[in-house]
Amino acid sequence: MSDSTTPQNFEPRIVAFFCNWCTYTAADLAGTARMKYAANVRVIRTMCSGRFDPQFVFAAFREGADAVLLGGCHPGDCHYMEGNYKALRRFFLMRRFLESMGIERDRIRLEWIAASEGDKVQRTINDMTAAVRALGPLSMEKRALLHSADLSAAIDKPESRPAATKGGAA
Amino acid sequence: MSKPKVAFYWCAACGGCEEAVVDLNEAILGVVNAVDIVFWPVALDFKRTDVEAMPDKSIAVCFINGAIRNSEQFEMVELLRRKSQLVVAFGSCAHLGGVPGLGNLFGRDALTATAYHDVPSIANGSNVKPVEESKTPEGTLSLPKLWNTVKSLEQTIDVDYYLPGCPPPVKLIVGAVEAILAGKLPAKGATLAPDIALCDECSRKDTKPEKLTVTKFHRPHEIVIDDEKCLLAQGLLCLGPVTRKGCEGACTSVNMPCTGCMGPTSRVEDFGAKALSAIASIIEAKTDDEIVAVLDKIVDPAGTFYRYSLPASLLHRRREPQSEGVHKS
Amino acid sequence: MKYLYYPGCSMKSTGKPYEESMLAVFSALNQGLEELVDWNCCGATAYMSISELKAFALSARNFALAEQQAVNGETNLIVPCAACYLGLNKAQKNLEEHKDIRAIIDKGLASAGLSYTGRFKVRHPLDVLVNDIGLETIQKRSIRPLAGLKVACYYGCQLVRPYAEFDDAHEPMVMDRLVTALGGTPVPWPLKTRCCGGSLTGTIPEVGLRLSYILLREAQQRGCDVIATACPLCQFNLECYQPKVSKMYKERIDIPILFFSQLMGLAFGLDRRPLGLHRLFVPFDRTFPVAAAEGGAHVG
Amino acid sequence: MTRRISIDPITRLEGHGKIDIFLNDQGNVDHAYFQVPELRGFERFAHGRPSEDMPQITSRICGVCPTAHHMASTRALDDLYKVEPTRAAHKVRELLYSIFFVEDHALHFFYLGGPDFVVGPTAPKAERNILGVLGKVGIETGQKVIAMRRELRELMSLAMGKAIHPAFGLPGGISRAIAPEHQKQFIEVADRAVEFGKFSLKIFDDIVLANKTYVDYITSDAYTHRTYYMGLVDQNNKVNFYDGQLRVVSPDGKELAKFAGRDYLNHLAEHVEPWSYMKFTFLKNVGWKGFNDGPDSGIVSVAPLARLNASDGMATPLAQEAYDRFYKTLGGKPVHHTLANHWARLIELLYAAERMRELAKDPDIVSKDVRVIPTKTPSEGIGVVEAPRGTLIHHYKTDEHGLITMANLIVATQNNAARIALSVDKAARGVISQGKVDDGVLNLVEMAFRAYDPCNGCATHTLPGTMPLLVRVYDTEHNLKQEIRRG
Amino acid sequence: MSAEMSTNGAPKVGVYVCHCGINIAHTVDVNACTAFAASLPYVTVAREYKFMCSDPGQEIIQQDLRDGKINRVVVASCSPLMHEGTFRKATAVGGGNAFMFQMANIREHVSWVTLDKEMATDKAKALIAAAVSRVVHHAPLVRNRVPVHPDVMIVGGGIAGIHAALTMADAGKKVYLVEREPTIGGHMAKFDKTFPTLDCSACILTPKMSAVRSHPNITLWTYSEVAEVSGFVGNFKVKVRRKPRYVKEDQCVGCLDCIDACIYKTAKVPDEFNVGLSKRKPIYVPFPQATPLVAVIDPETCIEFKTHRCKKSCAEVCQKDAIDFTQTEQIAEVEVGSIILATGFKTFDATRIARYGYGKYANVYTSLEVERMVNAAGPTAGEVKLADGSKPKSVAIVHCVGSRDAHTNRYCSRVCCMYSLKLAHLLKERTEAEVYNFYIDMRTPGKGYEEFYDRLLQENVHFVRGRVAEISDWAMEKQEEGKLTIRVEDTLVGVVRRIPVDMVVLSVGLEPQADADDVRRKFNISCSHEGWFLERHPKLAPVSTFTDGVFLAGACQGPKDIPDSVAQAGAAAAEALALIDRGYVELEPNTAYSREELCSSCHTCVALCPYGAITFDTTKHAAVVNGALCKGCGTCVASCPSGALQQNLFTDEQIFEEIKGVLKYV
Repeated sequence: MSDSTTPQNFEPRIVAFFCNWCTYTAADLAGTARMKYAANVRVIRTMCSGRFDPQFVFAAFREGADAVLLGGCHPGDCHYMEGNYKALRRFFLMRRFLESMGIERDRIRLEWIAASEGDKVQRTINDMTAAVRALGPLSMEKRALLHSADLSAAIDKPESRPAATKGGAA
Repeated sequence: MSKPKVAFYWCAACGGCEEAVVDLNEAILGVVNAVDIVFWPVALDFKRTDVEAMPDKSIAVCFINGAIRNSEQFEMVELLRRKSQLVVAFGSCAHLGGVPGLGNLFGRDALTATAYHDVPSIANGSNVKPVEESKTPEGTLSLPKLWNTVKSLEQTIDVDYYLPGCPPPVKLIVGAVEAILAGKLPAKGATLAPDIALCDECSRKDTKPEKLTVTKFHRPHEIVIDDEKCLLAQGLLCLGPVTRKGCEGACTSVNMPCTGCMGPTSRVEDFGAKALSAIASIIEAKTDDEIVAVLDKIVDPAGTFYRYSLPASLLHRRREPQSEGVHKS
Repeated sequence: MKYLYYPGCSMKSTGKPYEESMLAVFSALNQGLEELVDWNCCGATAYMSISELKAFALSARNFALAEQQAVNGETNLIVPCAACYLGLNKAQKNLEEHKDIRAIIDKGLASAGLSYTGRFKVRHPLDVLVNDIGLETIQKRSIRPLAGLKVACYYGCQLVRPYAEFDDAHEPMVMDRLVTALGGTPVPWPLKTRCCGGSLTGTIPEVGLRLSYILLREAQQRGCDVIATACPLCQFNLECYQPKVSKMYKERIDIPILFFSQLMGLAFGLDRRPLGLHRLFVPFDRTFPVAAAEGGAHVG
Repeated sequence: MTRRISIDPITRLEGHGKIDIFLNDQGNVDHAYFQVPELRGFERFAHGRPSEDMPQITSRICGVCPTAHHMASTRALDDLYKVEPTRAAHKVRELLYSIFFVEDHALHFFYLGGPDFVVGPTAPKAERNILGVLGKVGIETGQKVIAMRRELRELMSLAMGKAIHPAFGLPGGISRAIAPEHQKQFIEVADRAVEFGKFSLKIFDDIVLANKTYVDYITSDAYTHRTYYMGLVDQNNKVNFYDGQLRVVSPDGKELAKFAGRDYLNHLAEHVEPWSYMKFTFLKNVGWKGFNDGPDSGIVSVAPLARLNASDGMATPLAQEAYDRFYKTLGGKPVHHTLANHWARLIELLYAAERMRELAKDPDIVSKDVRVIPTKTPSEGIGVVEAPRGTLIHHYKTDEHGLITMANLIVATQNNAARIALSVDKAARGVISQGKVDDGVLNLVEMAFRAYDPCNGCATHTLPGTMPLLVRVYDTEHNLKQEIRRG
Repeated sequence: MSAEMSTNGAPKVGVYVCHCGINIAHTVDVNACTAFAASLPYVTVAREYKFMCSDPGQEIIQQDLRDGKINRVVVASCSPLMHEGTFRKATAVGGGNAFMFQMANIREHVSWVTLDKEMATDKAKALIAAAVSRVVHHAPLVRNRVPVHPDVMIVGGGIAGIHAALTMADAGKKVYLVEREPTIGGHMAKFDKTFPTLDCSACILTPKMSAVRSHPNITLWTYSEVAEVSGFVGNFKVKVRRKPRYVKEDQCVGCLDCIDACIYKTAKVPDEFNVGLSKRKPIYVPFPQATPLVAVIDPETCIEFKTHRCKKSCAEVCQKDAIDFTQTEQIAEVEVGSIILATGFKTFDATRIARYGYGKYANVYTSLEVERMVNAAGPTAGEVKLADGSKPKSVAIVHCVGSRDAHTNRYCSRVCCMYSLKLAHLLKERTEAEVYNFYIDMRTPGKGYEEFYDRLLQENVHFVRGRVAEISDWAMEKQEEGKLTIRVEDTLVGVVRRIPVDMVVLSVGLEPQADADDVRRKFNISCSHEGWFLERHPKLAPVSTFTDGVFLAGACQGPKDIPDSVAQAGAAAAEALALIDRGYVELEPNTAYSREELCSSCHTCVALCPYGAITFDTTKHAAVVNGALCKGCGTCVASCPSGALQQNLFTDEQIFEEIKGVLKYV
């Protein structure tokens, strides 16, 4: 059990929210260019980073994500003029809150990635995966939320999570 | 036909919910006549063994207030769940974890360390702490097991309805009781309060600017507060937009911003996250520095946005330092 | 800003006048330079070509010493010798970019009770003079402007590439701007960074001398009074072989080769000896009158 | 071989308190322990919160006396920001605080504590509640009580936002002024409140004082402890709830100390036992000498009786009369009979009503001038008020942004905890011998601490109110021999 | 009806996993994914197929829909940006609602970017699970149609803009052509000849220019710039800033008397059109064939504007009283349905490569300067002269200046090789000098290009393969004295050569316009790294952008020669025409909507909408969303504190489900 927390073979699960016009397109570009990067990030597409609701980030943690990556257009480039500024404002407040909840800064990132920056997608995802791998699992999902049967057992020790080691079973 | 059996119970709470029932005033007499109160520790004199003796599901409805933060509370609510057809989570603490839920920012050991060691008036050289089992010359004394994590009621037992508020407004209590008596209850899991945010019934509603934006937040003690104007528009961190109505703006009526005790509407998963999103969105700032400057005036995001709902929030509690073997594969 | 000063071997030998004049000039600008205690070879010279790692280790030790000595929060290490400047920069780059190298070096330093964080920045005096102290200050201090002096500014091959960030690698200008500030006239010439012959003058003279000749002749043809340089080896090559060059190409080559710092000293009105001018093989004895203007105020 | 009697309300409702009585082989009481089994940890989770939120956060310590915490906290904020509230703000706060006292004391006498006397200690359990009270004093009196309480709480909601968990306290004043058109209502209700105070005392006269058995209860040795007493007094040493200095008198009635709340740490300390979450306050300068009374033990008592003992009288005429009569009847100061608290409480109710009337008529209470904006950088603040159940101290330290870095809360019941433990132990010893245990035990033991109106909600941030009981008697083999419930 | 049928009953999800040949299959275990999909809740059909986007592939889906086996579709294949449209259509054709569909991107986001097969397969499964649990919560939707305004705006009056304008105008559409300079013509107008045919640039361009001028459907706004763009495809509102030329365009007949009359007897101001090789007066026309042929006054240099004491001889001499010193900047606002950007390029600034001595040595020229020099209508009337007036005996043409260079621009500017050959030819022709070309590679793809290269070889122009190291004026040998010496490694021979010449031509590369970034922001489109406007798809949509209704023509999209620019201009025009002739656009239904009865009137959302689509209705006491104005960013939805606002296709529920799905299983 403990070795699965060692950076070598712990495979973090990172949920990414990308805006359709810049960052998602950039991720497609990275694909078209066959840039290889860590397989740990799973992208959820919204039309604009302005749609990013902090609830989504917390839900991702709650469902078992070890980190969350937010990607939008560079300031001034938003396809919808200013959605990314809203995202930025929420991000700053959210990150302060998450810190007070004991969640490390590296587990939540906001990156501006333009449609042409496929390489930045690659770089960002590799960096973040490495950083989160070093941090180890977050284990925030439904922790201590189990119902009566497990409750007495679940009170103090965080529950386990589905194996997320390399090639973790479905 | 016999009157429906009703029980009241309390867990980690302040007693305000009980007071709120007393605040039914004259109406309480009507209620007492309409139902058969089989269990109400604060006012009436029946005991747990009586409850244990009852057949399962023999209690028509059980109102439980308070958060769940120790083993005995848990045993008791499980018992009541077994005996009751309906369980109503009564008040913020049972509904969302309530103010005691702020304990989830720390955890048991921190709480006891402060209470029995850190505070300046403690004369506790030998660093004594209350323990579950303690030997005395005469024998062993026991205390209930204090949980590390505070929980809302629905995180420990199945809950049928929720009556929000700290404490629930008398009107809502009466409404709920009437609904139960008349058998006019909504679908299971419903919150027995209007499903619209507080602004809807706020006296300051019409003073809101068409476009609501904030350039600078103020803390209530920092400014003279206008008696009529929308508090958010005055730069006060009022959570009315996020919070269910039903209190008729009790706090805002005395110029104090809503702190969200009624919890979110049914469309919102996580009160704090939504509050955070809405508030951050309406600030007027663009550069990182400007944004940080404005937001820094929100000095305590966790305590402000999750004043009553941390245990019921998506993240539930502060993450503890990850020790060895925390993660099992 | 306070600086630590790393001389390196040349400044104590062939480059003596460079050190003398530079220190004189800096103190004339009220800029104290604290010499690095117990410094060692920068690692250039043979090391670099035989075992880079050893070269880096030597540099690293100097950095580590600097970090130890920096009690007043100094983070700048002034390195006048172009070769040292290159060597130290190269070492730092490698220590930053190659974890494996860094690991070995760290281990080595540790065994000597030293450690390297990389917080020191290698700075060339030209960079410091122009970017930190500023040409304005220097111009003000120039009470004896080098009026009418035509200078070929020679940077040499090592100073501005590949690591220097303070000037263009192909068309450096700092020295030109400095000379202008001193009241002199930098002559446009395209050989600023062309090789002076380096150590070839010792090993394959005909090649080395030819390279020197090109520089010297071109400077002379363009009517330069003096070549200003920032490298001890260049200065040595260009100055000491002039007789040989003249003989070899049957063409009279006679042009003083000064360190830029010596020119500064002259402009500042400092005495010749402290500037090491008496050590020149090709003498330079022009003097410059005190400027009429407010310059006089500075005398004494 | 010890036998154990477990008086364990937890079998009936959790989180109040629990009593374990150990008997020796002769079946006599070895020791009785009064335990409080829960902690919510406000003192810790206050850390990081904005100080201006404390009046609302700490009021959640107790929903029965939220106004007390709200007020103590607000006073602590005044001190934290070194701002003096405006005259109007000061008066409005005290007005509301007096209203709260009338209401809370009434609640206790008629709903919680009263039944013991009004209905009678030996009455059947089913009647020993407010409904029983109604039966005894007549429904219209009952409705009068309810109506009075309703009117008072309406005023509280009007001025403080909510009666349960008020919102209006701010450093340097209150968040909103009372509208002039409401003053009339305050005055009318105040007049009725004074009448109500007299009426309550009369009920006490008729039902309790007129009944020798009850008076014997009150004066019986089982309920007598010679401890120190503490309470807030004004400059004339008259009882005050909202303001003034803390005065401590010794068991023989001499002033031991008189100090500003700000100096509480020089005089008070808290003792911790491994078997209770309750902390036990004691007088530093006398010292903790275990659960014993007498001049050598630092145990100090608060709440109505203590306040009367610690003062030289009441600041209003009618209450002063009652005060004099009280001591005349019970044989001079100080009175050490725990059950005298009920009487003292009603005297305080009358005082609060009279004070309410004074303030309600004061033109200042509708002044708009209710705020002073703090300008100083906060660092430390202490607020002290008298809660219905006794002295209440809030002590905060903050960073320069006014975020709490330390919160120390010393609450009424905790000040009484040691004496309650004493009462329990003594009551047990008084009524249990040779292992004979009967119903009487339960009433008597329970009455021992119900008299304090102990609010364990306050004390441990669990629950307030009454202390239902159950006694289990085990034989030496720990077989359940006998089980009796209060009733 | 299709809508009903697709919602009837419990969700039945069909999952179709695509091999994409081996593009997906070679890294993702498609069978495993299909089996996994079959095990997911609500999934009634799970199939795999080689090419789901092929007709047979789509037919599989449609058949399952027709058989009632499924009422929701998930396709796991490439990016939705690639084929979402395809499969939505397929779903609709099969009788479902197009929006009961969700795509899992297991190619761009998985198979193409992952090495480890196991992890790739896991990731693919996760994405499929996400799509399934999301699509279960989809609701049928309909697209809104909005009409397309038939007018078009073309920005940039170079050859690309001109061609596009004429094409559209001839098709009967009203065109606004906006040009920043006082005349249209762009770079092409500066050239003497065009490669490889060597036909005269002016001869082929000027007729098109005057055609523009006289075309009834074209409104030509020169000396004007786009100030602001709002609206969306089919319905743009464009504000154009019309700079004052101080000469009334409608009055001036182009007699140019005013210029002669100017009190400046000799021209003093560097002539922009001649890239500084000649001088002009404060009142001038850029060149004789300028269109419109209307003088313009440059207030920077005009005495009247400087001193207000000029005797204004220009105004006196004008019989039409066209001179008007009081003119001010005007803002014209027009509505158009589509926009074509043809803003062109700028040439590389040669001073950035100091060692080539441009700006230091008088006889080092840029190619554009030489274009003017060899131009009969140019500053030297076509004569090639050195700074001292003499004819060069030897000329070096240095290729790839500012191209294919890590220090400047990595890309190939595509036109330099050919124009260098052209200049080599012209220089040889005009001077009989020795001409040297210094090149890295000769790049002559294109009709007749390679042949032209051959021809030059015949004209014994010298070709040296190697990037020039430096150009300097110092002499190592006698013959170098007084000359510019090219130092270069001849990589064919493998020696370093020093070649003294009289004149150097730097073949500067092409770069995006200096203000390209501001411009693309105005039009809300993206840029590539280098700053060229980004096309929607490099192959399949080369003239479209990510902003519907905005098209690209010419070098603003990347270096192009004249034929390519013209071809692309035609293509852009065709796209715009297609849009106009369809007459309407279908909007994505992903708009926000307000459940008005749940709105608490908190006003949070109103200020957040950049399009003013949200207003507060005081009678309803609710925020209302104007579906026509809403662009579907969802910002208001994320901010609505009580969840009264939602967004079609991106409801909270759908996204929460997607989050659950993406993490629940793998």
